[in-house]
Amino acid sequence: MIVTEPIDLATLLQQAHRAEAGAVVLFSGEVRNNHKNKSVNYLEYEAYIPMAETAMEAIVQQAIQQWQLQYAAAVHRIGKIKVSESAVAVITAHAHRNEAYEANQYIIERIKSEVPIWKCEHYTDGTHEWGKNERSL
Amino acid sequence: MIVTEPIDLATLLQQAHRAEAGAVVLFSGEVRNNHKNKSVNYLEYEAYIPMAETAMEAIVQQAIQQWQLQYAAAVHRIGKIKVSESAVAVITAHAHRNEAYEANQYIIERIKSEVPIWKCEHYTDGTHEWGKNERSL
Amino acid sequence: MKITLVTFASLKEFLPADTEITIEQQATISELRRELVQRIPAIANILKSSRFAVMEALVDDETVLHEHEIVYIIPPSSGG
Amino acid sequence: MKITLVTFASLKEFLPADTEITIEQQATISELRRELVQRIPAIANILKSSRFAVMEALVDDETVLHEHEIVYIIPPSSGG
Repeated sequence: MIVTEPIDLATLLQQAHRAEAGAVVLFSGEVRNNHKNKSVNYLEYEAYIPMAETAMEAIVQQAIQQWQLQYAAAVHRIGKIKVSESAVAVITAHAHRNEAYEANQYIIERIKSEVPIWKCEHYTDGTHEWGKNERSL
Repeated sequence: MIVTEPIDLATLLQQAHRAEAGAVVLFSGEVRNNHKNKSVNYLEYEAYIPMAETAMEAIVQQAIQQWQLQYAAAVHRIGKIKVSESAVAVITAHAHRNEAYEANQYIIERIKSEVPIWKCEHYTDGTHEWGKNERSL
Repeated sequence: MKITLVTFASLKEFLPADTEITIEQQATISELRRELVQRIPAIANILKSSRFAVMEALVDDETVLHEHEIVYIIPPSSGG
Repeated sequence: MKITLVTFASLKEFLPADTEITIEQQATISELRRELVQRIPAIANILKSSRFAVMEALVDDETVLHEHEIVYIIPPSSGG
């Protein structure tokens, strides 16, 4: 899911409890105040929304199948995001903890490398720079 | 920290945001409705509180040093805990996500194997069984 | 024929988000790539690692374009 | 001499949480283990994998016990 408002981690968590799940893992990717030794003012995210939503949902469904998760969800925020705010959140619930961690990491890795969402770092010195993904496509 | 009241995951999360941290990982270990094919009514946890608190704090501090975490905390609840409620929560914040996940898993593994806390499963058929740790000390 | 290009992220700094261009009838994605690099050499690298989409579906280099189509140019993801 | 044993978890079902027992003067943890197994053979296995603590610190098998000491018997953890 793509949202423009702040991500509400507490509500995400509330929705993830399942009677059959012994482990819930939440990942929150947050805006750091520094990047490559430059001081960050804020980030701005842009998405090709319809494809981004489809791609995120497909990744989540794939993880649910692969690990037999009780629950999984992913949310990415776009627009201006301030330092310490959450840009992306992934939540997974599984009977056992190793699977909950593993599936959670799988989802965030694939979101970062495949989903058409782009980050622009705005520095306190007034410059900006579009994010580059280390991995190629 | 050992608590007897429900663990407030939302507040734990709120305390974990750090301007230098790009990743926050929260693990919640929750009571499952089944164990070894038996239907679980509730769990009851007991601790040797002073040693458990000291041990948990030492594990958290060790993880902070080892991974250079921006923040870490662990809470275990004792007493009667109902299905889907959180029995233990671990939260870690780091500049980068791999370290946040790894340190989080490290903390929960050590809590489960070393901290003097014990679980008793109470089944819906009225029987109960004290938890056995698969690993020996 | 005329097609519309939709760009994102750093590509927008070279090619406005919504640009109409004229290319040969029956041009393929691969020919569109070449054409764009000729017009704006600075985007050669980004284009090389970009994917293209039409109607919310990724298309490959051999896909033939049609008049008035809207082509989305999707640079490497940098979300999360 | 008299010492007090504090037990937890499954051990409590064999030995009440707060039990006063009499053992020989200068007995060590290791002698206490043997004494307990003799009295309650059913706890031999749990005791084998249990740790002992006095004054919130773990103690080893050679530690000598003193009159009125409180000894905590800590079975393997099963938290989380």
